[in-house]
Amino acid sequence: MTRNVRAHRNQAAPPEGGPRQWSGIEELSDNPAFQAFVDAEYPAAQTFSPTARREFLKLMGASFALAGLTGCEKSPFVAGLPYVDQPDDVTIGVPRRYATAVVLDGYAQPVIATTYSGRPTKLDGNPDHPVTGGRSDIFMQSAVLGLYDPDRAQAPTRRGEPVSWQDVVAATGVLREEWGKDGGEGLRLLVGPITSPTLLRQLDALLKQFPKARVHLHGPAAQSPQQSLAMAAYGKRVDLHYALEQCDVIVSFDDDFLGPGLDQVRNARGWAASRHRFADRPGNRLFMAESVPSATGAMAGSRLIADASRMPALAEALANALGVSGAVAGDITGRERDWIKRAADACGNARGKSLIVAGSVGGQAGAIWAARINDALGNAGQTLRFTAPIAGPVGTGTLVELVSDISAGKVHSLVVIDCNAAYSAPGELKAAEALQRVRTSLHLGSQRDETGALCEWQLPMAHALESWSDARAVDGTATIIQPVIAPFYDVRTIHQFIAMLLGEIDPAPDAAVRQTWQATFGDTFSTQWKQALHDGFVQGAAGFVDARAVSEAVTAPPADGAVDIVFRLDPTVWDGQFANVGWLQELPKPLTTVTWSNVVAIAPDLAKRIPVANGDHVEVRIGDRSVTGPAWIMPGQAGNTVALYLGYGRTRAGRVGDGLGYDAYQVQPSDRPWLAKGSLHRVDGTETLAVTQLHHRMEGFDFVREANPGEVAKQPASEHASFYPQWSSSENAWGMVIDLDACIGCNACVAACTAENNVPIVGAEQVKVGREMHWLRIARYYAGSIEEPRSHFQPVPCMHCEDAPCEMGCPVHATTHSPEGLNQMVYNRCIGTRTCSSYCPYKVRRFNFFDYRAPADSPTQAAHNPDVTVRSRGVMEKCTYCVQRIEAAHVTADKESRPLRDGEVVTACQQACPTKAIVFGDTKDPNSEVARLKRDGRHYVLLEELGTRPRTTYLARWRDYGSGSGQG
Amino acid sequence: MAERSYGMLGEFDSPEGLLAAAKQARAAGYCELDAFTPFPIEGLARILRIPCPWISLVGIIGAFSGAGTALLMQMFTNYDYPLNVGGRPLYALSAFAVVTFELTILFSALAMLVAMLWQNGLPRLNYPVFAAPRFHLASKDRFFLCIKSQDPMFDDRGTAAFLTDAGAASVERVPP
Amino acid sequence: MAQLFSPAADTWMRLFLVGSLSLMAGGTVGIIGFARSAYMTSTDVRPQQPLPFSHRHHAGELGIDCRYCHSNVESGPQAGLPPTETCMTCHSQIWTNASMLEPVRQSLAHRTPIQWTRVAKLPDYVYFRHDIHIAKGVGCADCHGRIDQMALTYRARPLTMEFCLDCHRDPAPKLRPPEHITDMAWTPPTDARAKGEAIAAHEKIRFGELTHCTVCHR
Amino acid sequence: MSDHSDILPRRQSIGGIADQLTGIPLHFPAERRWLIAMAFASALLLLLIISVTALFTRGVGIWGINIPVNWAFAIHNYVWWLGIGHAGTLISALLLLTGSEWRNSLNRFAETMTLFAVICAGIYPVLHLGRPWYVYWMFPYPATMGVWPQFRSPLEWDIWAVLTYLTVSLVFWYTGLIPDLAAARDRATGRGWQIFFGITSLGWRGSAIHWLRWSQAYRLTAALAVPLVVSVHSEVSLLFAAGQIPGWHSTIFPPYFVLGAAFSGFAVVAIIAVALRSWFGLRNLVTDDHLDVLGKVLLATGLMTGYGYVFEVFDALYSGEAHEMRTLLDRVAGVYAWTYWGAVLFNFVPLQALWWRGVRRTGWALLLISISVAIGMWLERDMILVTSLYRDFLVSSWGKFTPTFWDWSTYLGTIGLFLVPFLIAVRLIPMISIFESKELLHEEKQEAHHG
Repeated sequence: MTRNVRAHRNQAAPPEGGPRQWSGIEELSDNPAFQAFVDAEYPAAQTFSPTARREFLKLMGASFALAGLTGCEKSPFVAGLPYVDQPDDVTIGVPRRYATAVVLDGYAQPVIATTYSGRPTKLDGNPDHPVTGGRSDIFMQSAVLGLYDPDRAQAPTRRGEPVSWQDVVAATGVLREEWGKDGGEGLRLLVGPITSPTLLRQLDALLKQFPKARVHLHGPAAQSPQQSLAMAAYGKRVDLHYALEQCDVIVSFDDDFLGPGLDQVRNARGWAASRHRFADRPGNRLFMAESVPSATGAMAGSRLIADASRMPALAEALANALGVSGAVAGDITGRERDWIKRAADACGNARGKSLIVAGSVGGQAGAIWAARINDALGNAGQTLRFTAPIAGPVGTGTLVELVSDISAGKVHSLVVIDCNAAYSAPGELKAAEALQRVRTSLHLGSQRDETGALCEWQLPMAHALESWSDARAVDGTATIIQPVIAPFYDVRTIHQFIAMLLGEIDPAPDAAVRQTWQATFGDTFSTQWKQALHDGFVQGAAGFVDARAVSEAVTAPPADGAVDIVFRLDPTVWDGQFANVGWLQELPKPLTTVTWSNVVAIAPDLAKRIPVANGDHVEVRIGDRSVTGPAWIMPGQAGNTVALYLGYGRTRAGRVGDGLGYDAYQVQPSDRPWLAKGSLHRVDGTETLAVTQLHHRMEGFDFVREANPGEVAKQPASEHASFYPQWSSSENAWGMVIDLDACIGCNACVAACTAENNVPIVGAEQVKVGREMHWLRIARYYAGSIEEPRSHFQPVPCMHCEDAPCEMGCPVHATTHSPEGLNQMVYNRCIGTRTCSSYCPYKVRRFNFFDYRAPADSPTQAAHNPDVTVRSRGVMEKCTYCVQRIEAAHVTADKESRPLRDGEVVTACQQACPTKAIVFGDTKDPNSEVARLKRDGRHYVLLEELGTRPRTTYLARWRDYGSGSGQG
Repeated sequence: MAERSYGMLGEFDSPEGLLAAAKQARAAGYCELDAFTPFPIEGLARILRIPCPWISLVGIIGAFSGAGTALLMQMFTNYDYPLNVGGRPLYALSAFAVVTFELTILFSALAMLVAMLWQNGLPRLNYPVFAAPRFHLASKDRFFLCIKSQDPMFDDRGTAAFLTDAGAASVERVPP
Repeated sequence: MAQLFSPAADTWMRLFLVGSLSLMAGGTVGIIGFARSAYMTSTDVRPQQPLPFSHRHHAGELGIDCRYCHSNVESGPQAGLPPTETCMTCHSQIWTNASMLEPVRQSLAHRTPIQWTRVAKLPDYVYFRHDIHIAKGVGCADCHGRIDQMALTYRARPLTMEFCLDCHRDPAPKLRPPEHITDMAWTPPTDARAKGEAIAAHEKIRFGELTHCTVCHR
Repeated sequence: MSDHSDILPRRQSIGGIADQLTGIPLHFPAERRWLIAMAFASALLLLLIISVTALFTRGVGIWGINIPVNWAFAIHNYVWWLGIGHAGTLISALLLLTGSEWRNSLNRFAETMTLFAVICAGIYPVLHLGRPWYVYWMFPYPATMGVWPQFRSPLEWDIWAVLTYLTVSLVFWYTGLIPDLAAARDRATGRGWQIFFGITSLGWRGSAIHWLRWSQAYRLTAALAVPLVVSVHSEVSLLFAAGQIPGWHSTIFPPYFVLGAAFSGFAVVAIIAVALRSWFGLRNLVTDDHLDVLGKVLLATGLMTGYGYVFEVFDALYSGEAHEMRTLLDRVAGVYAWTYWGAVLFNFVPLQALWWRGVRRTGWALLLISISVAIGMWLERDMILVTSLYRDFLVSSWGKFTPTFWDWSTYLGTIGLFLVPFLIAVRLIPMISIFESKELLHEEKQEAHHG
């Protein structure tokens, strides 16, 4: 992996570095010769408006080929554009990688960015980083598409009219004088959670200049228990850090710690590490009490279904069972008692090696009981650690206060920084109306979103990949964010903007960041700075602090008749900020496989009572506010609990994200944002949801197998009997093993595959007719009753069968078998008979029923991986085991005349998987990881009876201790 | 000899009449005979001593060449660019059987059609007998016996008389 | 009834039958041939270039090594068109004001690339890598022909899949020792196959695996 | 010997038949009805042209197909048409060899029907391609790519089978047509007709030696055509049976498909027979006896197809293979059970009426039953295809299929593609074999004469 140490100088317009050639292209874009070339290469370009055209030209790297599929026509002559001066360290066509970070809710997601001729095309976790260890989640994988979002704000506007940054500077100058008069009285800043040292420093400076100004914090994720509940449980502001890798037993009260979010990768890695310590039994036990099914619940060996409002009572009951003083076992049902007994026993035997976690719906009571149990078990400091809050700023006001101040007329200037309050504020606050009442408002954001549209000034913000900035990861490790591409719109970074507010005229992009770290690094700055840019992070996480749980005994509020309404952030578009990212919209939600919309999740028997079916519209009423959305019957959901998913119903997200789903923020109460009481009833209207999997029961088949702890034996290598003579295989025989016990269904692999292999987005309508294009689907099965099912995730890529039925069916040799055992798909030979797909027993092949390619003028073209052909209409496609990576590795090895090493070829899905559930490698090498797993006791072959001899095989799931061979 | 006619055409109104006449002609020693009928008449060939045709032979040859072509083609294509298709054998005779069978039939059928037309000297749009005024009835319900002029015993008057005696409803001379 | 057709009609009919049959046969052969014609493979044209660059002069007469300008060829997939700077290394000294070189000076002055027309361009779905071919003993001339004799550059080989397969099926006779990679005049020795197999063995070229699809198509 | 023991009424002259049959093209009797039919057919053909244009410009996505059901109407209409195309050759060839005299009045239009049905079938493999403009890659020609077709693929077999079947049917049809064209030529008065028939009849003059060679060629071609017919639909069935998909992967498929093909084919023959004889007043040639025999054959093939149904069930149960049984259950009780029961209903229920002689000999009754059979077989093809694909092995890949407007328009369009040339053929060539009818009549007369 080549890290560019000199990259930090790129944007200061030095002669060399990846991004340099970008500006080369920018200069090009007005050159008639180049335009002629572009018109020849991309005829669509002629139809653009001048501005669109200019952006487009900037986007199209000289070496960027729009890979279409043509037959054998007369081979054409096309233009070739050399550099004017080629950077010494640039090799044309060879990707370059930079260590940097993207930002989610203010926290750094440390990444390695892969760029081709200056175009970032793929982000993966930074392997050296303590948090990700090279693994990633769907948000990290998809961040690159945000860069090429065609609906990004591209130039400053004032009341919708385009203006220049000079105008902005002028205007801020005037404002500063005004603020200066009364020390910033009436000046307010609205920000999301911030970990960036530079930004915090700048804000402090700003507050020093204008002492009466005030900062308000808003962000749906910022209200998560890690901030607010910890206060209640420990009496001081601390962040909780789970050391899952050390846990033998985990008990969760509706805390979906394996689910999507900031901590997912870290928690998943930790959990998997302890879970798979032994070959013959699971390394830890997971008890989950939950109201709404979640990834964590699916992984739990013992899962208790209880309404959200029951959580505090249950936590208290467990505390009681473990002898925590003051805890009384309230009235709990038999099933609950049984679950608590087993959990208590397990915890009792794992003092200091267990962990009790409580989710947001449990409220303060839940959090406090969990904290006290952990103290009682001596887990605090062992499996549960504390740090001072990673995210700032300190001493801020809330959105509620801001709105009331505005209503009270105390605010005349409002600066909104990367925060979409107009959309994501609880509906009852009427934040949008409040915003409009402010005299002067400035909005800095990457999109002209709901908030930006309401503000007087909308100022386009640079994407993390084009910014100089810094941020901290969830463990407090700081990353210096370096640009991997020069901005191709007229944008500024946050720090440049704050610097303007601080009075600078034209601040350099990296000045503020350098200033911060100069102070930190002191005189060893230059070396440390280079080191930090090279590594992608600054050594040193936040130090641990001690914390004792408050000793009060809180009793849960008595349950009443009303329905529990649980608010969840959407698993793929999160709080709504990703609504315009096609990749994430088309990712199936882990447990429902719904795409392009959110749903109102209700329990099966509640659905029977109303009655409703999937897609029927239901109205959820909380207080005097109500919202209507499509119902989804969620097997295993608590009978009296309804789940609403935030992040949809956006109106100014862009061409992709507008008008999808319903807006749950409308009914979210500002005082209890995660659990409310309300009612639900059927209203007119039904819609067809775009789901990728229609049936979820295993119908008595054993697609997903389960093994009992301690009951597995090493498997002898079985020899396959066949009438056919065996084909000779070359020195590598690629294969894949997927551990179903490790798969948490997080979709990171699917997102990574989409990014790596130019998998097209087809849209809701096509998904509805069953034409989604994902090469890798995560099959989701239920076993057992619909009220209390056990749910499984099973990633299904191409099996690369040795005796592949699909190959036999192709009349033109478009799909054949390689000596290395790959089931090859040759797009440019395919004529689209679809016989291969008809014959495929696993139905892993995908077909371009229409031309699904992005329009030639779309910036998303630039996100394409040039090493993978972009498929045209009428051809079949499927998982290739990332053959482009295999071949690249071969070339490298062959040039050094040496065999490939184990782990030298890593597929995109494998690379992304946070739990190492996917292992790829050479099955011929007996010492390779994949070969070892194929000998594992839990190893099995999907649909083995068909004799297709797949190269992709599975490891069975562990059953919980003592659960016998119950469900399966 | 330009005046020499093609032959003498005798018209009969039933197949039986034609057959009888043909027998007599043979008995009388005529050997250059031909008959024109609306549908095939059983026994006529024997009387006219028509040699057995070799269409069937051509058919068999066609069949074998078809099978050979198909097999060779499929073998060659797999030899020329050997590719592992689903682990199946490179020369999968069982799979090649279908195309082989089809081509066997195809070649054989075409060969026989061509052979039939070739032997019959068809297409032949202009032929002397068409000049005979009543010949169009040969495709309706009349049966014609023709004694060709290259027959050594042929002479216009004598042959005409003979046909009339043989019971021909009408006798006409076919111009060359 | 009278004759419907004149005797000539038969002649015409036969002519027609024979004619149409031979037309079909000829047409098929013709098309197959045409697909390989210089026209279809564009091996017959010297495309218009912004300036009349002569490989014959530079590579032939001056004997500049290919890799001096196409510096990418050993390290990356593409050989790379030389950046303007490379031209100017010499032409800032010699022919400094030759009108022929105006485009080069313009390019440097305005920092806009010289827009060449690519002579050897493969389709987008073909992933050809120069570096590995160079590393394994495939000479420039094998695909590009006698560049050193081209006043104006043209496509010397058809660059069809057939052409690639021809070598991928049996590389041995075509391989050459590393020192001769850019040698235009190199001719295979009499025992080319033996020598080539020696090279292949040394370079660990996997015979028989070079013709499977994903070697070139992904 | 009484009249109706003969298939053809003896009270008609050999010459009469010639005039009557050649009269149909020469002095067309049913101008108005023909124009109406032609207008209707052309409308359908236009629909096809529109559908295909949409298809080629936008892609197969305009159909309802998806993953897993990526074959639907295109393929099952292909099978259906090809099946219909089987009756012609069967009637002509098989019955010629077995010397069944009743074929003579039916074989000509049966064969003509075959030709156009096969053409309708033949276009589908092209239409259903994702990139139809590369269809020529399925033929073995020395490409600059150096790649050849893949001869283990049933789809590749299709191309050869269909083209062979089309060519051989054409040869057989034309060989039999030559003498009749000659007859028409000799009856023709208009110069245009004379030239047309003159050239197409290749100057046939009914010479004894020609007749001899002709009959040999004709009978041998027939002998070839019979196994060909059987092979073609067996091969088509392999398109499914070669896959491992439950409900397809069965050895019963080849005979099952061939019988089904004959069944649907005979039904369509019956439809045309009844229609033509009432249009052109051919009751003297297409007699009630003919319908009677047709009815019997229809009944027989129908029952054999029914056996296929029964065996399919047995096959699944006997296999004991869980997926097979689930698919079987799904066919009779699943979402698309209506296609299964629809097929059973239309195919076999009205069919039973054919046990009664009276029904068999009534034109309109036979017509209705035949139409029902045609529909039933269409449903069967749909059932076999969709119910197997939409739920195969992995539950997670189960899908559904809903045909779109374009699915239907393409299908109806091909009916136009069938009717238009057929109607034209009716105007151009004798729709009943003239010389064979004469031959038959002559034999009958002789029998009567001798005793």
